[in-house]
Amino acid sequence: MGLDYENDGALHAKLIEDVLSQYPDKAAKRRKKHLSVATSKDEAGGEDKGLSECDVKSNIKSIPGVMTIRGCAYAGSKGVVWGPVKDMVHISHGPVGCGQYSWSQRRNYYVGTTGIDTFVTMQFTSDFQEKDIVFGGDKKLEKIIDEIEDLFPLSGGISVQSECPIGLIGDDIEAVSRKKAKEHEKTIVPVRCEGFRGVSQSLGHHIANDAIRDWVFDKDDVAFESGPYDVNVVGDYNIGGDAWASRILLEEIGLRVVGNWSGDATLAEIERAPKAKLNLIHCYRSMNYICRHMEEKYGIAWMEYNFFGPSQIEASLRNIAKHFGPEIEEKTEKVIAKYRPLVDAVIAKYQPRLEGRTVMLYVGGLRPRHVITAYEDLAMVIVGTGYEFAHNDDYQRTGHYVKNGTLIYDDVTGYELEKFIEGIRPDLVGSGIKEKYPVQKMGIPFRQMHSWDYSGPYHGYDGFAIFARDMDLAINNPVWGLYRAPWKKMKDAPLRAVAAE
Amino acid sequence: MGLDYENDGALHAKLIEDVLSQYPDKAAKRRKKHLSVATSKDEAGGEDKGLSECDVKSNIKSIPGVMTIRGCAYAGSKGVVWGPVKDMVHISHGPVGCGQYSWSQRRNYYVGTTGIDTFVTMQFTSDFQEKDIVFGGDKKLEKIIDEIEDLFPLSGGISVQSECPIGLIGDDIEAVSRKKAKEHEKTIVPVRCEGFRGVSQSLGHHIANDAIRDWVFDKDDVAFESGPYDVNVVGDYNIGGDAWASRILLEEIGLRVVGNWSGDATLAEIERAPKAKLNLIHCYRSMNYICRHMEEKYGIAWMEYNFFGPSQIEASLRNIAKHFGPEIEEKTEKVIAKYRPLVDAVIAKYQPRLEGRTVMLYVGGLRPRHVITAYEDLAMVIVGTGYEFAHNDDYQRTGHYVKNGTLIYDDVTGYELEKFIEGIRPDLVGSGIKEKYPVQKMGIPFRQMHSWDYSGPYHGYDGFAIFARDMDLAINNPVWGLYRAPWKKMKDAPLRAVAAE
Amino acid sequence: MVRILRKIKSAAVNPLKSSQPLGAAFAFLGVEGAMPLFHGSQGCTSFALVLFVRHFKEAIPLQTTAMDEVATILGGADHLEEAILNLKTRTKPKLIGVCTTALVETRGEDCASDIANVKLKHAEELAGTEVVLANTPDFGGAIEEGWAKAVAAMIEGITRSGARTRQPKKIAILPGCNLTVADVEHLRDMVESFGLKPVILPDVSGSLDGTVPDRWVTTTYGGTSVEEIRELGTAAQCIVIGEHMRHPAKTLHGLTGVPYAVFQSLTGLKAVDRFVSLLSAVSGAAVPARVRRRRAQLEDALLDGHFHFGGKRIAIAAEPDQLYQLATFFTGMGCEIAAAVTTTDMSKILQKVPADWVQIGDLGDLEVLAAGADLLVTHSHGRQASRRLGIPLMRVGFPIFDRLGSQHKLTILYRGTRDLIFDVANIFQANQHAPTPEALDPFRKREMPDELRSSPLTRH
Amino acid sequence: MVRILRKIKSAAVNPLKSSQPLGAAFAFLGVEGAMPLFHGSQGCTSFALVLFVRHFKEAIPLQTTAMDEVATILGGADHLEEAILNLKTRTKPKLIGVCTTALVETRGEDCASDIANVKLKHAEELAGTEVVLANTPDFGGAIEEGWAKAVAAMIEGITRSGARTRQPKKIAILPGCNLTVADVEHLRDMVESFGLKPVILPDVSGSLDGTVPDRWVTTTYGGTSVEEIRELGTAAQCIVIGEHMRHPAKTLHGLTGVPYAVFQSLTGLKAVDRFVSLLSAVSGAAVPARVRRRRAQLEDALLDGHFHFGGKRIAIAAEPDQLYQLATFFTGMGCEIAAAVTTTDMSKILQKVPADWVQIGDLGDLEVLAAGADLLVTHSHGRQASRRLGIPLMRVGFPIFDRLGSQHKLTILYRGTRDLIFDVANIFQANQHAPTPEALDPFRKREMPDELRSSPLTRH
Repeated sequence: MGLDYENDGALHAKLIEDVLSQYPDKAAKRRKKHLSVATSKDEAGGEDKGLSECDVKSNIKSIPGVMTIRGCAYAGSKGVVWGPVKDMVHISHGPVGCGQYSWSQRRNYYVGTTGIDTFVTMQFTSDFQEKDIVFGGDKKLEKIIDEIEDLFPLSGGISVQSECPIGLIGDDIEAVSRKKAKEHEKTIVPVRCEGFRGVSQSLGHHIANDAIRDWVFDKDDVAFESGPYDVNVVGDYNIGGDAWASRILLEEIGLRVVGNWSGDATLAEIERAPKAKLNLIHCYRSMNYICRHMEEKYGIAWMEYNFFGPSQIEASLRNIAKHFGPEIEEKTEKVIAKYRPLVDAVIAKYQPRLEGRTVMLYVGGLRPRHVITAYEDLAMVIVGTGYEFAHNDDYQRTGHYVKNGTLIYDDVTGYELEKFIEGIRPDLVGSGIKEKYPVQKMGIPFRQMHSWDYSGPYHGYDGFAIFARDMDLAINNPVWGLYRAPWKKMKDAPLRAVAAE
Repeated sequence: MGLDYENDGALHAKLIEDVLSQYPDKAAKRRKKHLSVATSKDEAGGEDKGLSECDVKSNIKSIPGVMTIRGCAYAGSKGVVWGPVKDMVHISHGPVGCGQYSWSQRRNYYVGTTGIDTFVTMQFTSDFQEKDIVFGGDKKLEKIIDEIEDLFPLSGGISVQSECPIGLIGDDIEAVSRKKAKEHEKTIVPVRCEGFRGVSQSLGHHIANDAIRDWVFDKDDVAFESGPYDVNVVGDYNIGGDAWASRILLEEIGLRVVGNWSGDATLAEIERAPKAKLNLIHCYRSMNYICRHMEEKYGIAWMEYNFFGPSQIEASLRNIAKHFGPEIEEKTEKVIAKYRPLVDAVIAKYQPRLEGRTVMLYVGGLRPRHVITAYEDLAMVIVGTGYEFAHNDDYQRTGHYVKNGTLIYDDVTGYELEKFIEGIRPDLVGSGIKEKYPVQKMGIPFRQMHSWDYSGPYHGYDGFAIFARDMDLAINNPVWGLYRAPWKKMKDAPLRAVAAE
Repeated sequence: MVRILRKIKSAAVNPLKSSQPLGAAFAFLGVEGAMPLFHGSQGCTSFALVLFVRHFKEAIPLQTTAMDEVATILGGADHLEEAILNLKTRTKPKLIGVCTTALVETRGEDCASDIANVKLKHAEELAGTEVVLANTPDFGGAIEEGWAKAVAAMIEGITRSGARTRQPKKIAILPGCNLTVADVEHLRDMVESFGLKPVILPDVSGSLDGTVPDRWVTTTYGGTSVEEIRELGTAAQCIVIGEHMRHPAKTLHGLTGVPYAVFQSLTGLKAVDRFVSLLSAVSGAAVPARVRRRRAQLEDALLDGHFHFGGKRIAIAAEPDQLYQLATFFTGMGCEIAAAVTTTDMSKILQKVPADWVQIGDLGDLEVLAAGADLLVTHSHGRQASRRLGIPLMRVGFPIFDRLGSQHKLTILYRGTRDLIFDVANIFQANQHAPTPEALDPFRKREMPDELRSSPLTRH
Repeated sequence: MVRILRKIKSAAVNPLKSSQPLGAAFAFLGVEGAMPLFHGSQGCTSFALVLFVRHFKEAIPLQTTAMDEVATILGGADHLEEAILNLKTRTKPKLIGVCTTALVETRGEDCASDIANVKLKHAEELAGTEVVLANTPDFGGAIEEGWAKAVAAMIEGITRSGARTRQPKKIAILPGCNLTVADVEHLRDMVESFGLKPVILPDVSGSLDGTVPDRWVTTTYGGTSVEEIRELGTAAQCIVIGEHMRHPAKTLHGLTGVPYAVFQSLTGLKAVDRFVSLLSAVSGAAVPARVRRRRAQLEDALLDGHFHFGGKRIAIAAEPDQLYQLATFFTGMGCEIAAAVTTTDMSKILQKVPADWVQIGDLGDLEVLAAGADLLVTHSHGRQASRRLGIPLMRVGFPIFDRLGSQHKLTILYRGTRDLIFDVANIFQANQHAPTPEALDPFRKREMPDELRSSPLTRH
């Protein structure tokens, strides 16, 4: 599968120009570096060759008064990396706001008894009051840890996720964590992910990775019998069951998934990770740090993969299998063959309804590139894509995915995104909840590509069937037929006098 | 317990006079016979002495254009007697109206898997069309019986409940029933309860009783090992679980309830009834016919009892026990003693909230008399009562219950009832759904005394606690404090200018 | 092309349908000072009354000729006469609406002449009271037919015939029986906002709307007045809502020449746009800001809601026009009609239902056909099928006795469509189930839908 | 006398509370052409924005000063200045509402002077744009406090002070944050029906009401205009809804002398009667027929509904004024408040809550205290407690992200009270359980309530 098409690079360049012309000079200069049009044609199978002009400037701090959709370090640590570790209690340490705001924003599915041995969808905060700010919160943190031990004795451990004030008031959460870990004989992980650190959630990922390295690895003797086909899946947060759909495939080709970071994960899975044979990394952006560390320290190789859509699934499975040799490779071919009729059926059903429909993406993590081929497997066309908080290596990786002329935007503002959408008027926008309602009000179908809009999984073969159905439901819903762009509507509407039947 | 009070007979006589003065002479003369004031003081424990003027004229046909709340023979048979027999399919035979109207109007609770072996809350009709009227419905009935056998093989039998047209078009449902009963080896009971027969649902009861006699008894060899303490509870329809609450008590005093007619009953319970030692009759009106028949034919004694409120429960239990001798009598005293603390607790809690509150009743069956003492056990006062479809023997039985001066009304019209309520303005009216909303709109608390208003049971000790709570909830709900009689409201309302706080 | 499937069984198991006289009585209840009178045994009246009361939670005027055994043999004319006279004397109604039942229709009584005789014999006594007759045997039609017959009977019996001077702002509206009290209120408000003067027949919003009257009344209070019915012929335009009201509109047209427009549904953006356009054209007035605003709110609801509807499978059992109204609403939001069951095959609207087939049948049929659906849509008696199938139930139609406020739900025009979207989307949201790892095997999952297709009622 | 119980734990487990800046931003969103600006790291803004969007399902304008590590060390004044100027240039708002967050408040920044400096320095540039400040550290108060502070800040910063000529028909209304969009719309309609001219501050009905604007706008569209805020002092009367709005009303009174009346709740027949009386007195107009009719409909709903409420045990967790509003509603219908949990002990209204005690706490506390109740009443995060306890949940307050149309639910005045009655009665009806023979043993039954009082969270 795959698709050959080229986007209208000239139009896209013009759109960038238009957008920039509205800014004051200084801001225009700054924003210009974040916007680009892909110019070199993608060569299928090319390994290292990125798009020359795809390296937009990225990971640069946001501009005050120009709201983007980025989060903060706390979001990266608590919201992304640590939050899904299901048998730990994660304390949002500081005032109540951060924890309440972010509660249940991500659909990290899990198996377990919530409130007994599992805590993902619960929310814990130290709810700082003025006195805690003035006199410091360490004593309170100690009490809270004791309370949690008392209320939730079956929790596997605790993490302390620092909010902004912690970094300012001189609290020593590391000392508290060490003391209480000893007292309760439990893992307690202090994380210095105050929101003012870094330029987006991205630094929070890094800090969270480092906390795993410093406060989890090599702490206890891990009783774990490792085998030759043990792999860790790293950076799959099990949104809508993604990790489960992926695990099925990996096990079918003969591997043993001994850890899934961090969707549906236990602390034990993280502790034993260094005993695995290979790290399979899904979300490169949020978890590459710990993989690099494990490679350095324990000699564990790591490999990226992509389980969105059959083309990438097949390529990734084969790539993974190659690492383990002929026996696994053989099984892999059988698995691929087994699912082909399913894939054919899905494509036969949905391609006629989706072919040639254009898509703009704006998401975080790896999705701005990874999902592209899944759309193309359905003969859809990606006209633009961009990341919320990518680094340059993300954009280099993107080059392999995008076609010539594709519009690329980094850390885009609401204004820019709206102008691009208005200029291109794609058939579908895939982005986040913040963009959902403005885009829909423009009369353009939308899917949330962080949370799968309460659907999912989208990984694996099963996920592809769901993905295809969801895109069809979004694009072909009859309400779009009722709808005209509101700024055009007022002229001829309302309601010409049509004779009643 | 019990209560000594006298009602304002003069006021009540005046109300009757006022009401009658509004009628044309002929109608006034007819209606006069249905309205009365009890004049002789009730003597506690008096066995046979009814109230001399309590024998209002009753069981007389209704007047066209003067709607009462009476039903018809079909209502008495299908709605009351046969409908609750849970393992039978009861076909409302004729057009769709009757069955659909009456569907789930009574809350006959049961245990069983609806649609598999139990059918009480389902509704079956032959849904006559014009052609069935013209050409007769016997063929259709045969097909329907076959379909039911096919769809519901675990049904224990079928009854055919005739609607009005059946009696006019000359169908021979008896022949169909005989034929199909033989064919399917199942009990099939034709019931000639066309709505035009009789003056109320009462004749339907009689017809339904006769159908049991003619189409169920003595049909098969009943394999049943009878014992010395076997009793049938007859005429308890298990509204809100009443029969269950009664059975607990009877079993506690050492009896075995081998049949409960017809709440939660199976066909087998009816078939084996002639093997019991005693028939305990709750709803005298609807089931006395079959008890008299069993007395005549099988020599089974029958006895009325009353399980509403502790005074009557105790008296009834002792009366029943006397029939079985010292052993049962001893147990009975233990049971009464066991429950006394519960009774005391209920009365201690609710009497202060209910004492002296006045009640008017208008119900069917036995309740216009039987529930009186339950109210009096809570120190409440019955100022008026009446029956929908009573016969003279009902009113004679009522004499033992009511106090001097109590207003008595038979088959009352909406107009009369409203005038009485307006004149007396009781603290509570207990009647049916048809009366509920007009009475409430008068600003008077109301409870449904047919269906227990989705509550219950009211029988037995447990039922007394629920009864007391329900009356308290109805009378003491704060909304009555907000409410003034609407015809008075408009004068001083709306809404004097009251300064806001 | 939708196929209309005949009844599967001779029996009705858990019938969907209520019978005709009830529909006729319901329509008479929408007239001020009216008293519906069932001509039959008193049981029918008592039962129907209870059902009305349970549905509306109001005092309902309904009377009976109380046919007894003797009358059944000798004929009911005397009972009818006595009932009419007693009613006149005691409650002084402005309208007595006679609805026949199976009993007198089976006897083949000529109630029309009976009534004509009564009127003749007691002309003076009955002055100020109209008596009209709807022939509504229980063994034909259902609520829609009864409702429409009663309206046609009132127009035939009361409306002054002949060409009249048209009042340009006066609009006659004949709503179907599937409109709630809130719908009728809202409809009037909408029409008035164009400066038009609607006369709605029947108007249940006045009579069954949950108010507390300021005095004890034994007939209906509120509703269309007899005088308004008499003067219907001066309307500039008649608007009909629901296919079943075409016949009364034709009757009016035949008598008085008032032109009519039929709206088969007023639910959904397009249908309402058409209606609003007509009002704008008839009145010559621009669409008021308030209406435009509601339209914008509906647009937003369509956007917010469509997401929850897409791909959902809906099983509906309702009278024909309500079936059409709801089925088009659901398919307009991206749903599929998994099952459509209705009461009778007499309505032309069935041909337009956006489904592969429409089954004439009962709730037993619905229960079989709905297996695997995401939502059941029918009246309160669908609650057991809902429980057995594990599929949520949206209550519509008649009767709804186990919820409060069903008459205050809006289902038409921009706002009613919006409310429907919210209601349904919230049912879906309340019944969402997260996947489990076990449910994810793609092959197993795809075999499931068929397995689901069995229920306690499917064994034929 | 109600006892106010202090927090049980140091931790908050499933917090009930949202923090102050969100409340302030919410209030600013009720002003036309406004842009709320969080002064802090961009994460707060992003998170709060997402939560707003999930609740309202609308595009929400919200901006950030994007404090980074350097600004955290050196101070945020430059970021604040840059943000204000960028906003002014790009979106030309009529109002920038600065809400401080924990970050700048912990640093002890003097944002008031910072803003004064910016205004001074860029007076010309900023002409036509008001900038007001609400000091709303996350570590104090909750939504109510933030909302009230923002309103007070707008009055202090914008309203022209000094005694003014009163316009006799003009009424200033300061609604609490517990009113929905539908409530505000309905409130305006009610006040206007007396011939009065309401100015509602904030007015979220214009800005968060689910319409589709006719052009792309980056600030709020709709809402109170800045000009209206400036001229608040000419109102004849100020009406306050909710105890937390007393402070802004006092502020207005202090600046301009406008008298105020506080309605702690507008839910329930008596409270609405008082409100209607006041409107009648102020306007000199009789109560319109439409309002009387709604009152009658409410009376009827009270009758139909009370039966379902009597004796039910209700567990509520909400902000103080909403807790009072709902608790009085429920006890007025015959319920008992089994548990009352609220966010802070700062409100005087807590003394009036009709319960034995009010617990300051979280949803973890609610889950413990609600065991055995018939209904949970709190925001969407109560859904898990509801499932674990097997007690149905009625969603109120903020956030409600898993249902559509929550802003279109009416909760005040005659109609809103009626709707609440229907909603709750229907929840009860949907959750009725028939007794089983086993459940009937009177003694066993009476021992059960205590056994029920255990939950996963009670082990302390």
